[in-house]
Amino acid sequence: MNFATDIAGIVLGGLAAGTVLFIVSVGLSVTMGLMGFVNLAHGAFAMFGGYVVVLAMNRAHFGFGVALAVSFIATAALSVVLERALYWPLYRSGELDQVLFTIGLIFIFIAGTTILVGPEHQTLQLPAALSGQLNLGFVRYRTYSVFLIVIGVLIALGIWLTFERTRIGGQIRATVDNRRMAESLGINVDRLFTITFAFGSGMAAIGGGLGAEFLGLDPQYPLKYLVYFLIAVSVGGLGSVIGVYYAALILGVLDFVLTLYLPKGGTIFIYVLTILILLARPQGLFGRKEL
Amino acid sequence: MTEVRLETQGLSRHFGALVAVQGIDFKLAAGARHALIGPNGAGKTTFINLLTGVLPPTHGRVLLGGRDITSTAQAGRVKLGIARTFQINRLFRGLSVLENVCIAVTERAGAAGSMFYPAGRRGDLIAEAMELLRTLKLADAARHRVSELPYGRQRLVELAIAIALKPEVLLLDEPAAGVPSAESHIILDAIERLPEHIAVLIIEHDMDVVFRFAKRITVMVSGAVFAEGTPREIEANPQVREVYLGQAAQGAFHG
Amino acid sequence: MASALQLRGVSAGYGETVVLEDIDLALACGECISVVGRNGVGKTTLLSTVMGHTTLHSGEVTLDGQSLNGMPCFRRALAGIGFVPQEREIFPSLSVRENLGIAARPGAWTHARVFELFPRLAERLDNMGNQLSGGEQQMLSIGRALLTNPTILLMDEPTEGLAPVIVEALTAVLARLAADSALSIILVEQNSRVALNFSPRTVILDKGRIVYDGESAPLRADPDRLAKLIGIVE
Amino acid sequence: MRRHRLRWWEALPWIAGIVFYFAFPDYLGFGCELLVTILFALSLDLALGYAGIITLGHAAFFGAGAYTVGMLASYNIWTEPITGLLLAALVAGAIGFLSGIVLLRTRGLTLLMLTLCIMALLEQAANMGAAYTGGFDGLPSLPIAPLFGVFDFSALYADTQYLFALAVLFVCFLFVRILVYSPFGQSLTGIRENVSRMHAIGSPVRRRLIVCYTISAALAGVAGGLLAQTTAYVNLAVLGLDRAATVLIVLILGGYGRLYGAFIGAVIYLALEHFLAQVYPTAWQLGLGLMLVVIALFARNGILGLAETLWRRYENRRGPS
Amino acid sequence: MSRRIITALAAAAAAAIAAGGATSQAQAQDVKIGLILPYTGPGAELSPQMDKAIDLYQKLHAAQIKPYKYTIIKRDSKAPNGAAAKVDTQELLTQNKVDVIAGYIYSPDAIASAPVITAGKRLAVIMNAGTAFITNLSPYFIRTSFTLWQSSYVMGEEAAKYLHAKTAVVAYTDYPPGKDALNAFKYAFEHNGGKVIDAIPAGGPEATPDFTPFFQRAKDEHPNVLFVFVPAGDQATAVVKTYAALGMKAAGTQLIGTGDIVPDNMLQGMGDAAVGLITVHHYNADLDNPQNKAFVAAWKKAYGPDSTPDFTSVGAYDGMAAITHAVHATKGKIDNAAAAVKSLEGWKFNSPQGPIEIDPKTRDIIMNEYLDQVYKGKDGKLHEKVLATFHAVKDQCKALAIGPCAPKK
Repeated sequence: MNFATDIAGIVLGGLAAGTVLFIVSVGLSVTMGLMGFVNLAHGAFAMFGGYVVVLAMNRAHFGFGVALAVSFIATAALSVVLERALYWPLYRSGELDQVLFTIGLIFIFIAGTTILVGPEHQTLQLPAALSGQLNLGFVRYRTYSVFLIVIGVLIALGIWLTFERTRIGGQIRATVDNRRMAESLGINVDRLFTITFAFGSGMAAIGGGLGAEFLGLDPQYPLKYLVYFLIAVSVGGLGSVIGVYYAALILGVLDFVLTLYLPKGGTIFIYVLTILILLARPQGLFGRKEL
Repeated sequence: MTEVRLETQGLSRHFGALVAVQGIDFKLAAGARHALIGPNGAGKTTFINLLTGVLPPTHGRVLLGGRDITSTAQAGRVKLGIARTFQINRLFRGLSVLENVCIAVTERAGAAGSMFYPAGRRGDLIAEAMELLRTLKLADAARHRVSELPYGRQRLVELAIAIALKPEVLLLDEPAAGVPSAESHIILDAIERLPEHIAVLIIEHDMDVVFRFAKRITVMVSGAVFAEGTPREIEANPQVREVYLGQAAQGAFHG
Repeated sequence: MASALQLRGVSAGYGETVVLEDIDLALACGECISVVGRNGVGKTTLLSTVMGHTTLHSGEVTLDGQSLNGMPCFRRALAGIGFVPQEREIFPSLSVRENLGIAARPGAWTHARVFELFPRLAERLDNMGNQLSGGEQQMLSIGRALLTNPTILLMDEPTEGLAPVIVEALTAVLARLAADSALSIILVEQNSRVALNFSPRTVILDKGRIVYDGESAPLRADPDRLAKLIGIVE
Repeated sequence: MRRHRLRWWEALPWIAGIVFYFAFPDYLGFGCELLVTILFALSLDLALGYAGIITLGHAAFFGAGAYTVGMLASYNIWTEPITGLLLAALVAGAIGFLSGIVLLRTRGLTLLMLTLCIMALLEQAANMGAAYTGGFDGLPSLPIAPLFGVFDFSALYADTQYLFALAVLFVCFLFVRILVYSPFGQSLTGIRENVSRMHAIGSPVRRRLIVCYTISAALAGVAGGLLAQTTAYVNLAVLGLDRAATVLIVLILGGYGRLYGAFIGAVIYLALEHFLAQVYPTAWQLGLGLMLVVIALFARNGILGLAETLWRRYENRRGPS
Repeated sequence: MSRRIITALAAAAAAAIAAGGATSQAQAQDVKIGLILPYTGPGAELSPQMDKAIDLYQKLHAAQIKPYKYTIIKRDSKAPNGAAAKVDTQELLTQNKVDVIAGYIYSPDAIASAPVITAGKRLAVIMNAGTAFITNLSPYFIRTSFTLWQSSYVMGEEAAKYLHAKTAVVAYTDYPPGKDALNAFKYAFEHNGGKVIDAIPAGGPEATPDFTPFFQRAKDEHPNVLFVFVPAGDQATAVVKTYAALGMKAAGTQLIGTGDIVPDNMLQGMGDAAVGLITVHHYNADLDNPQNKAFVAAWKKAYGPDSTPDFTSVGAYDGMAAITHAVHATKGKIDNAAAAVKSLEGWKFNSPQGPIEIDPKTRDIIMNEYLDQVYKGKDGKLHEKVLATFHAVKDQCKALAIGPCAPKK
């Protein structure tokens, strides 16, 4: 083991962890940037998605890929129902009412999961092809990490292209820039938000499914990782896809490096980093708007 | 020659490449009634923000009574006697009219840091606030929540808060903006009754108001002083008319 | 001629403020009018009220006989109102291409037609919105509105802050737009020379009310009367 | 301006507090928890409700106070309860002051995240210093000296603790009440209602915010110290997000920026949680969650806000007739 | 055939006759048991395993319980901060007037409740909380679960003796049980000639960290063994998977740990990655003794073939056995805590985990520890086989009087 492979290992490990953080958080960033809605329950959709994946695989014996797709659709559908029925009336409320509402929603998700599935931890068995180690030529590394990084790049690229190259992506960015002007051009911002919300929740579901292997999955999920999602979003900058991607990867790699070389510090680094970044750039690394 | 209260020397403010205010030399005499007019985007509000210390200037100085206050913060300038109103109401909407004014009176009296007696016990401050409301004909609304008043009377509260600071220099940013014409006279009457020793600088679009009120007018265009003089001089100045009709070559001032 | 847009007894402002009082104004199909007045008299508010950005205190706004009251802004846009706002409001994180494209709707106005009108835009397609000069931003703002294929175009001080050469070029473009019989235009202008030359009909606002609604020609001929109406001189 | 005058119904909470003592001697442990939460929520209300400082890290100060009392008692340095609380206030206030200087430049989500991270840092520090703080296992069986040297803190029936906590809450409440109706309190309200106007009337806004944040932190420290004394126990959880989020929810539920929001919110939230959990220990969160969602959807500014709206509607209907 | 079962059968028969004869002299006497477990919050997934064991004990031993009748009052201890558990304990004692308290999954819950137990004078049976010094905090605590010192100490010895390891890296969850595990392992390992070259705190107990950086660090240090303690749950699965994924075995580092990294009810979810792991624990579901065979069979019959009891279940099951013993020994006066505790000092029981005893000096459990290895059975499922058994292991922290484990003066 030499220094170069060490570095490679660090980078790969950090990227893999950051990737899952990105996939879950990206929807939160965009919906918060678009509507300014403080959706603390975002992690609940990730959990819901994770459960769909695990149950689909363990009980209905779906393949991993199919389960992820099913989970995306199911979660997006659920989120649309909730958005139209419950979120919608709160758009004009203050952020504190939104906090109250979304915390309540988290409680309902936790209790609902406990009642319907049970409080136990769910395990996800990866397909054989994704287990074990992969020889990358310069280093051998765990296959699933490499898989996650590749998937993460594809998803980031996909979302980025959607954001940058499609009409709806342009409409989303335009609305984040200047909502009133976007509406003045005939863009239905409410519908745009519903679509974005559904997509963001679907992505969270995929993140929940992909991360279940090492983040675990139990009813406490939405609260356990809430802080990490918020950190990714605030460090990246609201409404910025690229921002969340870089923030998640930077946090993933730096956290990885620091825990590797200074494990006695525990999780202290991630908070120190966040504090320093936010004091230097209150709007986040890539944000334009004040948070 | 009256004494100069407020003066700027070569005052400029850039926002990136944009020059919002450029090299303004301006004098406001004690007890002045001075209007600042000019088309949209001329930099009038930016100028006010520079005077009050909301924005730091890129170049130049601000002097109050001969003293350089360029680096004095906003709160410090208020203490030295510069007060302002806003183009769009900035009131404590959830509080009563009296409370709105009391907050300002208390702050001015230096009592706002006191923690251990109820604000209601400072009868002197409340009486002062009530007196002010009476002169502005707001006494009957003293106990009403600001948000329940018609907009015209809210504008009066905006004015009352500024007067409560007992300023030497009062900067009024479109005091009658947004008020239905039927109500606008109450604002104008109030402005006319302002204590004489206060130097007043008013930004206003309504020329009736300007000509009725101002003894001196400064016209700003594209961030610079375009003309200055008595109302008669300004009215007679064909270039000013051109500016207002948009027919003067505005580009010249960008050059 | 049937009136495309009509305001009846409209009083409006922002929140509780009252900026416009008792406005009556009708615009026929294909007609162009200029609205002039000093700043602060409610010109922008007039356009905002048509667009649905303000609080309507009383009165009614109709488009092709259909009431717009209570209709959200984006539906008004879809119903055929195009908007060129005062500050241009280009989306800074979108490229020129995207600024034009995101809200484009099919119709007589195509990208090609817009580029023919503003060749400069075609050269700067890949620049970001915040990298444009003032004049280019204005072209983009107009092009963006045209591509939504409106029947009524609201333009708020398009010449403001532009160099004379650009104003001249823009004036030519405005003339071409005015000649398009399918398009009604309300042009808000502080530059009365541009305004009076733009349309045969001019509306003058003062203190939130219409003080003149009639032909432009007499005003062109009598600057003193114009100055009085606008309220610069007693 | 006469809002500061006492009204007859303001005696009700305290009467209820004393009645509770006699009526429910078996619930005094829960009662202590309730009183501590009310005090904690009250301290948050000062920062969030009055000065508009949105924080998700208020447990930092609660925990600082709890550990001050806990560590002094655990190492037998200082066990007197009243002065213990003053020391807790001092330490928490100092941390509030220092972090306030750094943090109160920012606003909104940034401020929220920064307060959260400061709290997490303290939690991690307490964990790393587990040799002194007891870490996750905490400092057990804290010896708290009898009150006035006479009244022992009984472990089984929390009667002394309850009355002590009630008295502390009463004193702190009086302090907060005086504060919010004072000129200083009024200027805080001014900052919340319109900060740019406060600048424009020459108010030293940042200094006021820091002072307010420090006082709020000190009160949170008292609440934390009180928890350590009434339960004779302190562990890492006093610094946790759980506690910070719960108190925020309690306050929003009750209604922030109102003196009694902390009371209403804490009573309803904790009572519901406590009794639902007895009836249905595995899924009581469902009921609690539903209540929060319903309140958020149908009330603006919590239960007190809802009550005010209904009251005004009733008055208006009654008015014309 | 175990004598115990015969006695049990005899007792059951006698009870049946007594009941059938309708001459029951002994009025069925109600024993109220207050059960405090985290039904919500991070510990929620552990509670059902214990609840099931408690129900199963009553079902299987209805005869022995007679003539007494158990009423179990459940309370949620919520987040593991001790606060809710303390109020629960207070209210169970003062409102519900329970005769005995049981449960406590998390140590803070037991620690915070200790003064209340002492003041309330009731027997309290700790069924899971593992911090060693807890039993010092109240004279009415007895523990039927385990401490980390028991398994980790043995693992430390055996890492040196059985596995002939010279160097070890320890990765532990950064909270008291983890630190106990570290200290116990290190003490035993280094007293047997090994050297702990690095001790890595790997995150907290609640959120599952990414173990890769910690294990990467361990891998780079090339120890003979990597000793890991994490709380049984999501983290255990992650540990095993990360170990396999980093290819540490091929690099010459054996993963060892307490049984927490291979909890019975999650073993199947770990897949082949777990095969070959070596752990020390006091229980696994494959233990080959008659009590366990009966216990597991009854469990699977009651809760389905996919459900498996684990060490938390056994702690609860043995706790119920202790209560039953005390109830009978005190002739139903179990609310006399001093007598109840006295009856349990030196109490011996043939548990599914093997013979156990309550240490009369410390009121803590004395139990067997097993050196286990995971293998893949013919049924395609994962099982554990016992490589070595260590009899009557005491809590070494108290035996060695280390730190807070030393009895209070």
